[in-house]
Amino acid sequence: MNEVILIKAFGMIAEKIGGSELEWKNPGTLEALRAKLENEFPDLKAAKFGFAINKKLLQSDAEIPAGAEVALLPPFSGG
Amino acid sequence: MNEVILIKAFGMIAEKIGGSELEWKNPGTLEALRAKLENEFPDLKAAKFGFAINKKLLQSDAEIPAGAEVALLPPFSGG
Amino acid sequence: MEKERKPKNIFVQGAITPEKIAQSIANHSTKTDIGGHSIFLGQVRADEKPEGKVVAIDYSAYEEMALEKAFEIREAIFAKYPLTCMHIYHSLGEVKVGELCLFVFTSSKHRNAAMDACDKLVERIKAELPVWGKEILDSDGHVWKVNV
Amino acid sequence: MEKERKPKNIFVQGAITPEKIAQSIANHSTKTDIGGHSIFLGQVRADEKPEGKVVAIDYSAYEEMALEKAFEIREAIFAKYPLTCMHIYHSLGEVKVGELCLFVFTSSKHRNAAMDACDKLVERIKAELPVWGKEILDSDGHVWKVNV
Repeated sequence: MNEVILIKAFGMIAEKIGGSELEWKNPGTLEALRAKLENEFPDLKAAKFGFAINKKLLQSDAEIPAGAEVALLPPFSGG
Repeated sequence: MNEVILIKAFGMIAEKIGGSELEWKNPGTLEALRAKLENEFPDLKAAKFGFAINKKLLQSDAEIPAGAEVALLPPFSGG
Repeated sequence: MEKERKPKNIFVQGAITPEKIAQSIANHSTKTDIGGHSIFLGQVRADEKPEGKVVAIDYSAYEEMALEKAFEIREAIFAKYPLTCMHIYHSLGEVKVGELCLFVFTSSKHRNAAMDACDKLVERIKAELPVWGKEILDSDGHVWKVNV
Repeated sequence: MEKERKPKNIFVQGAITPEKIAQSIANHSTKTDIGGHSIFLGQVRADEKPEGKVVAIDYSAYEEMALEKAFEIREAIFAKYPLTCMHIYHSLGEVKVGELCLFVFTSSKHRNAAMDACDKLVERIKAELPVWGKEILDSDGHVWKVNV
């Protein structure tokens, strides 16, 4: 089982991270991932962003499946 | 005072009258004009139309001023 | 927006072309306070009537009254919605099926004003302008268009 | 209308041109059951920010997710309104002030379905598509666009 996840960052979040992709060991849940991200990139503490797992938006905490693609999504501003 | 009025007919009404302009002696009111038109052109009895005097739509009977331009307006169907 | 507005001619002879629409859109690129444009286009349908199939609509109008009324509608819509621009074009004469007979174009800083104003304009144009459509049929006859 | 619909690419590189819009309109002249088209265009505004004046927006997207979501929105709108056609185009990359970044186009037999569907589509596109606008300022800095 692939316990590595692909993290994709967009917009302002990619800017704060200084890149658009990370490969990390799966921290298990979205809340755990958020804590780990904020620890690694303190700028993210003040930033607003949500998650999508395998391209589906998630509004609350959820388990991250093995090998998942997890996206960090700041508020949308298309149009 | 010019007691002749210019009658302009449009759309289906012009078709029933067989022309788009008439010059008539002023019959005094819109109701009198309608009666005179229906007498002259019996096809108009079954037709739906309203009046404008000098380009202003009138929803009820009204006096026709001397020299007025009176339009016979079937239901609008622009667009 | 404070300049005086005068009645403009809204009528064009025959169909309204996609190129005219593109040109009208392009003309707004210098107005950099516009955030949204709303456009409505009326297209002639090949309706089936008991007497035959529609192949074209021949539009006529009481032009002077229509222009006065269009101006009145235009002023009322400008007073109600914060618009940057508003354009109305309606065909006269023959417009074939598949061709465009009405072009209504509103622009504003934010999208809602443009959209609401465009809807309202089309509604009022259809209800209040003295314009008539004669639907020409493939049977060589015609029927008078009725707006529902 | 019963044919299966698949996700389409809605993204175009750079600004959407008036010529593309004209071409898209012209493509509908053979669909003679259409009576009304509703179009919304988003245009980049030269907004004044505390940090400078906007000169362009640089759009990026989570493309795969955006296309899936656009397809879902498209299907929902087709299910709700009796439409003949629906087209969505959104820019990626740089779009200068005065240029167009969004083109939404709905067509139907009667005007109300086209207009209501167009409004609803624009609302959902802005709220639900993972797309971001970086507003480039004349001060060489940038701010991230916020949809209100």
